[in-house]
This record gives sequence, structure tokens and C-alpha cells, in this order.
Amino acid sequence: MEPVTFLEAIRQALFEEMDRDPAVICIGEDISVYGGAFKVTAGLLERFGWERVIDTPISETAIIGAACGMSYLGLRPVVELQFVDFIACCFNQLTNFVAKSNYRWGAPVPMVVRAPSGGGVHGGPFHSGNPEMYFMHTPGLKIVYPSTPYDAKGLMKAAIRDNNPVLFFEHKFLYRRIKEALPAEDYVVPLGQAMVRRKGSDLTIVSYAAMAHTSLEAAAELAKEGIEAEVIDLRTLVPLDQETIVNSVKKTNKILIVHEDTRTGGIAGEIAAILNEQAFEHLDGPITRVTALDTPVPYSPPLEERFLPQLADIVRAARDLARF
Amino acid sequence: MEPVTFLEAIRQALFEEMDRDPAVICIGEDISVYGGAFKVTAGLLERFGWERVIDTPISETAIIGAACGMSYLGLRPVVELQFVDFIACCFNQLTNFVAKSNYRWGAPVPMVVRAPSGGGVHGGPFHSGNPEMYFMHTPGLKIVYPSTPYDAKGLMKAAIRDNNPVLFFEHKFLYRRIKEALPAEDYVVPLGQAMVRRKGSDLTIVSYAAMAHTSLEAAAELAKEGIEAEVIDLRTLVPLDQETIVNSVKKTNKILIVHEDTRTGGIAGEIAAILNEQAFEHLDGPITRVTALDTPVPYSPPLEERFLPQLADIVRAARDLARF
Amino acid sequence: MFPKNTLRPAWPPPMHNTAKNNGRAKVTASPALTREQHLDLYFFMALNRAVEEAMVRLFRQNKIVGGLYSSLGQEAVSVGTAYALEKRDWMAPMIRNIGSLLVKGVPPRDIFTQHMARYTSPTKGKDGTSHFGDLKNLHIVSPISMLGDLIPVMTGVAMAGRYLGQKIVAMTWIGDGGSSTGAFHEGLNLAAVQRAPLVLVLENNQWAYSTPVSRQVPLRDLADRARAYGVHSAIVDGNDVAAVYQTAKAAVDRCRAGQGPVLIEAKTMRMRGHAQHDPAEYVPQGMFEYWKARDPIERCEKFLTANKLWDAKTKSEIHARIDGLIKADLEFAENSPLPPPELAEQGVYCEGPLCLEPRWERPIAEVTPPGCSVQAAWKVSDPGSIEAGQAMPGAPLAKFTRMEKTPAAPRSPAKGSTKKIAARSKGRR
Amino acid sequence: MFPKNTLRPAWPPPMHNTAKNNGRAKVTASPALTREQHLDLYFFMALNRAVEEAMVRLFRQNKIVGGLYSSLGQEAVSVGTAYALEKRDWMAPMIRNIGSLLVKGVPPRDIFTQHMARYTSPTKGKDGTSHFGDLKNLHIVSPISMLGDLIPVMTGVAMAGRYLGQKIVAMTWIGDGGSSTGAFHEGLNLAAVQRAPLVLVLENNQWAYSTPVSRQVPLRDLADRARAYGVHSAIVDGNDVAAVYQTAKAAVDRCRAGQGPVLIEAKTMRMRGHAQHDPAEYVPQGMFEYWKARDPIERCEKFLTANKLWDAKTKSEIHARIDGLIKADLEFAENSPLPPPELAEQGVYCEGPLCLEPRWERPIAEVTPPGCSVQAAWKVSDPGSIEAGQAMPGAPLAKFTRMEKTPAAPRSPAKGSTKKIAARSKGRR
Ligand SMILES: Cc1ncc(C[n+]2csc(CCOP(=O)(O)OP(=O)(O)O)c2C)c(N)n1
Ligand SMILES: Cc1ncc(C[n+]2csc(CCOP(=O)(O)OP(=O)(O)O)c2C)c(N)n1
Ligand SMILES: [Mg+2]
Ligand SMILES: [Mg+2]
Repeated sequence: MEPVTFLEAIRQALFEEMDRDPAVICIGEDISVYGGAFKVTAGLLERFGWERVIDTPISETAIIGAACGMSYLGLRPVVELQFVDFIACCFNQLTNFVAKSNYRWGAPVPMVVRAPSGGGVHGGPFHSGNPEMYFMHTPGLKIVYPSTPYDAKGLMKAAIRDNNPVLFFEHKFLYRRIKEALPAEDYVVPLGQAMVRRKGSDLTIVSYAAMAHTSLEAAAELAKEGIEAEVIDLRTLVPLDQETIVNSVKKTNKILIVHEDTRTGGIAGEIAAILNEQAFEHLDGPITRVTALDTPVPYSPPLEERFLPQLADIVRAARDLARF
Repeated sequence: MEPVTFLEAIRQALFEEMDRDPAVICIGEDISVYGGAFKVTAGLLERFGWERVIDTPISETAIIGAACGMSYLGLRPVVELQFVDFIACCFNQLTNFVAKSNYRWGAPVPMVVRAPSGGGVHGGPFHSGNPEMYFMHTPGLKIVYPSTPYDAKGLMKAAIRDNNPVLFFEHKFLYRRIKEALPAEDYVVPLGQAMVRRKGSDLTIVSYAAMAHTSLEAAAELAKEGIEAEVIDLRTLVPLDQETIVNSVKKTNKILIVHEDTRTGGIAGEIAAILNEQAFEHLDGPITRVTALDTPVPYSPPLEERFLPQLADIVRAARDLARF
Repeated sequence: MFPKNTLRPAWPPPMHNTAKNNGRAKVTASPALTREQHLDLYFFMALNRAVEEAMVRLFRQNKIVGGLYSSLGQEAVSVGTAYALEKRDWMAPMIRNIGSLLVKGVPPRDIFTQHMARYTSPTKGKDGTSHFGDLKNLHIVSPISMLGDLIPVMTGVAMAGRYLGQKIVAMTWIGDGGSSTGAFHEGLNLAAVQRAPLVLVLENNQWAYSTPVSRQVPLRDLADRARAYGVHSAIVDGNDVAAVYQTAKAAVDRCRAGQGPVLIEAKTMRMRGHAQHDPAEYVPQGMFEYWKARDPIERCEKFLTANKLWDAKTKSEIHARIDGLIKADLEFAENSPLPPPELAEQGVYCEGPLCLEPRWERPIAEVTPPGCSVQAAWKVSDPGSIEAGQAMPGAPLAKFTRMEKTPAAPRSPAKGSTKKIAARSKGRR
Repeated sequence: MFPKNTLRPAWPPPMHNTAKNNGRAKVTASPALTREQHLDLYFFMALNRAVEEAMVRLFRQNKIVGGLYSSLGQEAVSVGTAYALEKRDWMAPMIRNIGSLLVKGVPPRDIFTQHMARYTSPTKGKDGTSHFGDLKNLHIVSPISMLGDLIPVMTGVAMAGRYLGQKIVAMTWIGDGGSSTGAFHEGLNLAAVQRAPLVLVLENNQWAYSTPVSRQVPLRDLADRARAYGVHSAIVDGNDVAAVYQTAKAAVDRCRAGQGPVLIEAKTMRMRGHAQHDPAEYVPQGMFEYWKARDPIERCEKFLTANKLWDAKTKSEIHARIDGLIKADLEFAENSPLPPPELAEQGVYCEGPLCLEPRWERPIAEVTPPGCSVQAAWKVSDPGSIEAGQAMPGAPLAKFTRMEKTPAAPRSPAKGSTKKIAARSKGRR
């Protein structure tokens, strides 16, 4: 098989799931004729027609609401938000209507919300967001944030087949920058399983999405200095694979968490709390975090570079931690 | 001075600030003739008239947006959300427009968003929320969550005089349940200062709002067993008074964080991360948390009781930690 | 949904036109109502009021958890509109639509147990008041507190029903105050542009909590909201149950015929405070008297009497039936346990199978044609603007959803042809 | 706001009607335009286009950071509307309103440096494109990307201006697509109910990204959106700059006279893709040709020539001035540095004094009368509904905001009388 991009992997998953199950439909802004702002839905209209590839007015609340209503009749809508930043415009429908539906009255909401996210492409304060923690803090939603084409395709299939609302973050920096050959047959990557991308014994680096790649680069740098970092790619944030993290820390006794999201209230804190509960006596150094600044995402390249965690920041923090 | 309720303390702050500064106006749903759902603005209309006590349509996005626009002309609007849960309906205006304004283009937004919040009154999934972490994770907003009438009045005045957007959470369980005599003269409680409510040496309990009271009760229980807990009331979540927390932990070497907010992604995680960075070597036991369940807030009393952290939960966790 | 609750007996109770169609007369397009229909409408209004009166007593006895909202004076709206629905249709009530729930087939006990937060309630105590639903049998979607949010959801229900080939209509309600929310706008606009079979009942009861309509909407007739969406609308005397029913029936028929959503403004008056704790002192002198004289139940009684549609015996039979129902269900509710605390921890996620698999009423092949190929292009005849735009409001649905289908060659997914499209232009914002 | 930026020279450049009123002719209520006004409008449209053409060149040279949006073909809307504003008025542009910024007094260099993310830009590189503003001098509010959000904000600006006694008007723009957002509805509804002096320009350019109007709004005329709010509206040929100006001027006058908000639909066409990366292949054949023949700048040129309002010399003078401006400002922008990385960490919170203290243009005593006492009650004459509701749409503002004032005794805050009110009923939901 020819290697395909991250974007193409997602597109394949949509095609194959829509082929497999007529209950799967796509809904969002500019997804039909145009194929979506990033062309992830390109070709779906031609194959599946107007009834299954639905353009909407610019109204994220209506989109999420309608998808929720569709799911109540057994459909499995896949929503595209043009950029994840616009999720703020449907925050209420998502966190109050959708997330609480099953708990409150036993009405599951099988839907997927796909959203291009993340920085590094000079998108500025409204096109670079990583709002995953808002939703990790909202019981009732599942959250996927893949880093490879293989995972993206397999996790998308799992998300569509899941009977719960799943937020599927697509890091736009990865869309066309990485390629991977995919299996010819149908496969699924189950939600809730992290992946050890590199084995190591000196410390654990936990990350996901674009930062998983930077963390791997950092591990390669560190190896040159004789520091062996174990690198975990979370892949799914909810349910969080606590076991893989805890087991790694029990081995390495040190952990560095890297996220592109802003610092305060980011996932590093949650992992720190979990490790205190489950592996306190195994910690030989402070739980450490390398994160974005606590600011909006600035526009100008030197500012955004300062804002985002850099390879050098990870290497430096890991080195300090290893020496602790 | 006669003791006044928590609610009355806030009302006094509004009266006095509106008296002091004609730039202060109130805006929200049912705040004029009715005096607000909880009567916090009762009497403001009679004293300050229709121009300064503005009823709005049911449209939280419009309210926050309009208040922001007013602040650009130098006014200091005080918004009342009928319940904090409806903040989800203006999430975008708050987090994208208001919070980023000063950073992006140097336009400060001096406004206060008041919101009855918190559980324990059988309000169910949409009238019991503690959404503070959504906003702690949003750079650009300040967050106040007081626990006493004195603090509520003094912090409200500080919030109104601050040149930044301040979310002012009013725990509705406290509204009419606690009383305190207040100074006759004008006073301010500065934002960003935690308060050590009880001194102790065996462990630190950090909390805020209604849970600050429960934590103090727990400390009293623990004292009977010979465990001396230091109790910190955060009062302001942003800016967070890290110093007071860190200094206390350097003394007690153990910390328990109690919050009524749901567990995953709650403030306990953030504090855990901060302490790892600033006091790792002082920790003689795992950073521990007692929090609400990771579910929506259920309606029925036995369910809500299970959902919320209880006195016994705090005592038990503190005891275990002290013995660690 | 929830595992079958053995504590909940069957409903509905015997009715005039028994057995089929959910226990009430099968409604037809005929404008004049039958005697049975008139009596049904009266029965449900009286039941609605009796259920709420019982709850006021429970409230005074401190047996209601949380707030209690009243629809006193508005019963004709809830009952008359819901009565226009068929069993297969979907609805989503708001807080004051107890009457609609009863009409659709919810037994009073569900309403009592919900308000008393008992384990035997539809939500088992997880949520209260009218915050419950039933996907499988009654096709009721639970509201949430945030006003307006049901409108997009019910638009989605309507769209899904159409997609599955079910000829259903979705109905929901909104207050005068709730019509100012963004969700109202986004939802009704989407319904309009999709020509979804949605009936939206705007219950103008003069007040949103303590705020009069004039401070919320600068319109004399709130039905004019519909004009922003090119949506058909109607205004009806909300205290005349037969008029409400007929208006709703016409709207439902229109929707079912594929002519797009309808907004109905029902003018009425909230005869109590916002909720039980609110004495409504802000309501100006005379307003309650004015509307009291127009009480929908009394009006209906007078109508039935004047038109000799009933006699004293029928009336007392109806009320005896209602009393019996209420008594039994109250007893059931009061004897019901509160939920066990552990329940709080369960059910955030759906672990099992879906409770409602899609029910196809059209050939599945139609939506997944093996060789389907649509030309991805917008058509134009008048270059000044887009043809679809000019044609759509009146155009039949089929034309809208399929107008661009051409018999081109089929394309398969992950292979060559679609790749070309993806490559055609690089997507950026 | 930001510390004074010494790198940014004065603006505006010399204009026809120089010096006062922001360098352009003082507009009066007269319907017919003066020669100077016609030439001003032409100048700004041509400048608008020249600025954007320069940016397309920068984009091709990879000097633009992020996306580049075009208003090609829509210049008459941006320019004609903003030209109706006075210096004291406030405006908030959208992404395609470069022309409005220029008219209000923003120099091209600000637009260049913003797009190039330079330290010398109004936001110093923190944000890009037209995402900047100026509270103090030009009274411009910065947009954010989320469509519709400016409408409530500018409603607040308009309300605050009125409260302070300033006779200002607030103007903002929205696209056909953006009119479907909840923020549009909530904002315009609030403006209507408050009778706020807001002019909302709905730029119907046939497309929202790749989606034609017909898939967004089931209306032939988007001006009909106004009907949901009882708001005055107008439709204008968006490619006729004089007509746009006159319509906007009438709207501004109406607002300033306290008659409430106005919605103007300007019909036009987006002559490029959504942004520079979008080839707009989805636009049907013939549409571009149709609208190209109605290019607003060419139309204006023809009009000026036909009416002998200029000669070749005037035209070339104007273009020479534009060329000079562009050249100088481009040079300035290209020579400007990028911001220092540390800047990223600064400015999340405002630490210093407010950049804009309230400017009172009415006696402060009026809003804080020493013995003010308003009766907290709604009035009613027709008990069927609230009087204010019936009267408000046409009623003058004073009546609206003060109608219930009665000369009762003053009450002091934290003491007895108000306490009674607070105690009157226990607030619960
Ligand atoms: C988005 C939102 N904001 C505020 C509230 C609080 N609230 C509950 S009911 C109500 C008044 C509703 O008035 P209306 O829509 O006219 O319905 P009615 O109560 O008259 O039936 C308000 C403000 C809410 N539920 N949702
Ligand atoms: C709330 C929101 N959703 C989606 C987007 C993404 N988006 C940016 S511009 C645009 C199209 C806007 O169309 P229109 O309002 O007609 O303005 P035009 O581009 O035609 O000037 C979209 C969908 C956005 N900016 N905001
Ligand atoms: Mg109402
Ligand atoms: Mg457009």
C-alpha cells in the first residue's frame, strides 16, 4: 500500500464507515461541494449524495443540536467543525445537552465531532486552539487526539462505532506533514489505549498529537546524551489509559508531561494528581511539565514559537529531570 | 453593626460601588423590578433607576457582548447570570472575545460577571454547576469564589475596580446560611490573596467557597483526634496565591485539596502540578484530593449527597494522609 | 435506555376513543372536531390542571424536590398542540408542557415521581421535573434547562425521520422569553433551510420570569419571528383549546406534506409566578382578572354545555376518572423509594447497545446506491444569484436534496478519482 | 491601550476636503452628494482595491502570515457605509471591511503590518489581518474570527454612548452567512429592545465560503431578518457606492435621532475565493462575468465621467496619491521588524490604568440623582398585555427608560427599606 497522509487516513475512515453503515451521515459547514475547509470530506458528496453529506448554515449550536437529535433516531452523525475554536459557539449544546443526555435520561448520543485543531501554522488566536481540557473536564464526552495516520483512521472508526459522543481532534499541523502505509483491511484502534512509542528506563515522557512527535524527537536527542526516555502517546484522553502511564512511571520513576495546550488547568495537572494517587512512592523526581504559555495563541511567528513548547524545551526539562 | 448574610454583603457592595462610581451599571435577566432570581439586586432599581439597572432578553451571549462593548467606553458593567450554568450559553463571547481582548489589541475589559453557583440545594444538573475550571484554563479572566460575607463584599468591590474581566462566583448554598458583621467603612479585599483560616502543622487542607466551611468542620473533627490541619481558603482562583499554598506545604509537608467541582481536570490537579514544581522535596505524602464525582450533578437528594464531597470524606482522607 | 422498570404499570388509562392510536381519537384533516375530540381535549386539560394542583399540595407538604413550575391558564396550549400529533411523531416539551406529556401518553405517576425525585421515576432521580423522555415508545426528547436548545435538537429529529423514510413530524415549544436565545435562531433557521418537518409552538404567556414581553422582543406579534426564516406562521388564541388544536393540526399536516417548518404563536397568560416560590407581585393590577375571565378550561366547559356536547353525568364521570387516576398515581409516587446513592456513579457513558437502532421505512439502497454519483456543483440560471436560493422556499424537498444528481460514472472511495479531488486545492482556512 | 508607538506616523493623508472631520467632507443630511463626496468615495474605493492588490503581491511573495481575505468587488459597501459615520462614531469591521478602516482613518501601513505580523502593527504581531482596533482615537473595535460576535458588542457600545450622553452611532458588518449565528440574533434583538443606535450592514455577497446563500437562509432578501426584531431595514445595490452611502447616511441619522437600530442589506458579490488559497471553483459559470460587468469602481468612474465630476487629470492625481501612499507604507511595513519573542508573555491582563476613562457628555448628576426613587413596577393599561410592549417600538427612548419614575421618597441602600424588599420573597429559581 502506498503511504497516505494523516488527512487521507481520516478521509478513508469516513468513506469506509459510510459505506458500511447507512446510519452514518456527515454534517457541517462547506463539507459537500467544497469538501471541507481542509478537504477531509472531499469526494463524499459524489459518492454518498446530498442526503448524507449535509452543508449547514454557520451555526455551530444548530449543527451539534441537530446531530444530537439525529442520533436519538439511531443515526451516527459525524460533525465537522471548520476549526475546533468554533466549538466555543456550541459549548452549551455539547456540554449540557449532549454530554449529560445518557446520564440524565438514558439517551445515548452516538455522534462524532471532528475538529481541526492545534497550532504551529500561524493561525492566530482563533484558529490554533487546543480546547481539549474543557471537555476532559466535562463528564460524558470521549476525547480522541491521534498523532499518526494509522491511529487516526482506526480511532475514527472506533469513534463512529462508539455509542457515546466523541470529540475527535485532528491536529492540522499533521494533516499533510506525515504519511504512513495503512492495512488494506478494515481495522479499529480501540478508544482508551495509550501507546508506548519508545521504550526507555530513565524517565517517561507523556504526550499526544503533534507534541508526541516532538517528544519522540526529544527522546532521540536525549539518547545521544545517554538518557533513555520512554515516550507514551496518549491517543485517547477520555477514557484515559492511566495504567500505561502508571506502569511506565513505576519503571522509570520520573515523568515529564508535554502538551501544546496552555499550562494552567492543562492535562499535566490531572496526570500529576493521578500519579500522586497511584504511584507516589515511585516518584524519584518532581512531575514536570512542558506546555504552552498561559496566553492566547499569538499570531506572529516569533511569538507563536515562544508560545508553543519547543524541542529544546523538552530536551532541557527532560535532562534536568533525569539528573534530579 | 448587625450581622448580614452573604447575599446582603454582595448587595451592599453593589449599592456602594454604584453610589461611588456612575460608570458602574448592572445588567442581566430579571434584575430590575424583581431584583434578580435570588434578590441580590433588590432595591438597586429604586435607587439608581432604569438606565443603570438593565433587564435584558434571555440571551447570555448578548449580555456578555453588550457588557464588553460598554466597558470599551469606560463603563464598568456588572453582569448577573441567573445561574452560572447558563455561562455555557455565552462561552464564546467570554472566552474568545472578552478574555483575549487585552492581549490581542490592548483593549481592557473591566467587567464583572456575577453568577450564583454550586450545589447542595437540589438544583439538579443545570442549576448546581461549578464551572470555574473552564475559566481558570482560559487566560485573560480573573476568578473570585468567596466563602464569607466579609470577603464577598470586599472582593466584589475589588472586582468592580479591577480593570480586567472578573468572574465572581456566588455559592448559592451560602447566600442565606451564613452571617457576619461587616465594617461600616469602605474596604476592599484584594484579588489574589488566599487566607489561612486555621493554623495547623500536620497537614494542609486547601479549599474555597462552600467547601471551605466543610473543610473547617473537618479540621475541627480532626483536632479531636489530635490531627492539626491548616486550612487555606483560596478566595481567588485567578490569580492563584501559590505562595500561601507552597509555604503551608513546606511547613506541614502534606496536602489535601477539596473541591466541589468534578474530579478530572479540577483545580486539585493544577495545585498538584504546582507543588511538584515548587515543593516536591517537601512532600511527605501523596497530594490528595476529595472532590465531586465525575458525573453531572444528579437531582435526587441521596444522589446529590453521594456526588458532593462530604465532611466524612474529608475527615477520612485527611486522617489517611496524616498517617501516611 | 434504562433497564425495564417493573414498578411502572401500563398507561394510558381508558379513554373515550379507546385502544388504538395512543388511546385518543385518530385526528384527521377535518376542520370540525368530533364530540369525542372535544371531550378528549377537555379531559386532558382537566387532568393537566389536576396533576398540577396535586403537585402544589405536594410542594406545600415539602415533598417536591427543587422548584415547581405551573402552567395554570396555559393548559389549552399544551393539550391542543400535542393532540395534533400522531403516535409515531416526536415531541420535546418545555417546563410548562405537562399537558403535552399527558396527551402523548405519559402517566401522571411519571410526573409525580420525577418531581419527588424517586427511584421509580423515568430518570430514576437523576433529573427532575419534566426533564425526562422516552426514545423508544413515546418518542419524547427530554428538555434541558437552557432555553432554546431543544429547537436544533428537534430539527435534527425531523431531519433524521425524513432520512429514514418515516413520515414523522417533530414538535417542540418555546416561551416568549426563550425566543431571544441564539439557539432559537440557529435551530429555526436550520429547520427552514432544510425544510424540516418541525412545528415550533411559541407560547406567549406575557412574561419571562418577571420580565414582560416588551423588554424581550420589540414585536406586537411574536409570530413575526418566523419572517426572518421565510417560515410559515400562525397566531392563535391560546386559551381556546379547539382553536389551538386546529391550528396545530394544520401545521402538522403541512409539515408532514413536506412543506417545511411552522411557527405557531399561542397568546395566553401565565396565571402564577414563574415558579412556586414567586408570588408574581410584579404583575400589574388587573392582568390576572382579565385572563381569569378567559380561563381555557371554563371556556371549554361553557362550550361543551352550550353545544350540548355533554351533560352533568359525563362531566362528573370525567372528573371521577381523573380523581381516581391522580389518587392511584400519587399513592404510587409517595410509596416509591428514593434512589440508592450508588446510582449517582452510574450511567455517564452508554456501555451497552443503542436503545434505539435506526428504523428504516425506505429502502436502504436508496441512500447508498451502489453506483451513485452526484455532480459536486451548484447550479445557476440567473447569474445575479444562485438558482437554488430563488427556488428553494417553494420547491419540493426532492428537488432540494437531489437536484444535482447526474448519471455520471461511479467513483469508489479511497482510490484514484477521489484522490484527485482531494489534491485539487489545498485546504486552508 | 498599547504604549504609544513612535514608529507609526500621522494619518490621514491630505484629502479633498482636508483638515477637519477626519480628512473628509462633513456629511450632512442632504440626499445629493457633492462633487467632493463623490471623489472621496472614489478615492477610498480605489485605495481599498490598491491596498488589497498590494497584499496579493505580498502573499505571492510569501510575506503575508496566515490567510488573506479579499473584498474585491465589495469595495462600495465598505466605503459607502463607513463614509456615513462621523469621527465620534464607533465601528467594528469584519474581515472584508478594509475599506471601512481606511475611511475611518486607519493608514494602509497598519493593514500591511498587521498582515505581515510586524512589531509596528497596531497589535504588535499579537493578532493579524483586520483584527485590531483603536478605542481612544478612531473608535474602532477589533473583530474576532467567530462570526456574529461583534453585534452584541457594538450594541453595548451604542448603549454606553447613549448612557454617557454622547450622541454616537455604532456600526458593524455581517455576512450573509454570519446572519445565521446565534450572536446575530441575540445582538440585534437586544439592540432592538433597547432601541440602541446601531447600524448593522448585512453584506450579502452570495457566498459564505463555498456555500451559497440559499443553503444558509431561506429568504430572497436578507433584509427580512430585521422583521424578527421590529427593526427598520433597507436594501441597497451594494455595487453603487453613492446609493450605499445615502442609505447608510439615512440609517445613521435615524439612529442618532434615537429611533432604534437599522439593518441594511447590501447586495453584492465576492469576486474571489473565500481567501487567497481558495480558487472558488464552486462558483457557477457566468456569475463572475455578470458581476464583473457591475464592478463598483468602474461604475463610479463612469458616473464621474458622465456627470463631468472629474477629468483625466483629477483621476491621475488621485491614483498618483494612492500609489505614493501604498509605496511608502509598503516600504515601512517591509522594513518593520517582527516582534521580540518575549512579547508573547506580556499583556494577558491589564496592569495599568484604563486606556479609556468614560467621557461624560451629560451631567453625571442625571444618572446618580441624590434623591432618585423609581417605583419598581410595570405599568399596564390594557390588561391583555403589558402597555410598554404595545407602546415601545414607536415610543421615544425617554419614555422607555424612565416611564415609571415617580416622586416617591428616597431610599438608602443597606438600610431598612431595601432590606424589606430583599426579604419580601425568597429567591429561588
Ligand atoms: C439560556 C437560559 N437563560 C436563562 C434561564 C433562566 N430562566 C428559566 S425560565 C426563564 C424565563 C422563561 O420565560 P419564557 O421563555 O417566556 O417561558 P415561560 O416561563 O413564560 O413559560 C428564565 C430566564 C434559562 N433557563 N436558560
Ligand atoms: C462562528 C463561526 N463559524 C465558522 C466560521 C468559519 N468561517 C469563517 S468565514 C466563513 C464564511 C463567512 O461567510 P459570510 O458571513 O457570508 O461572510 P463573507 O466571507 O461572505 O464575507 C466561515 C464559515 C467562523 N469564522 N465563525
Ligand atoms: Mg413566557
Ligand atoms: Mg457572504
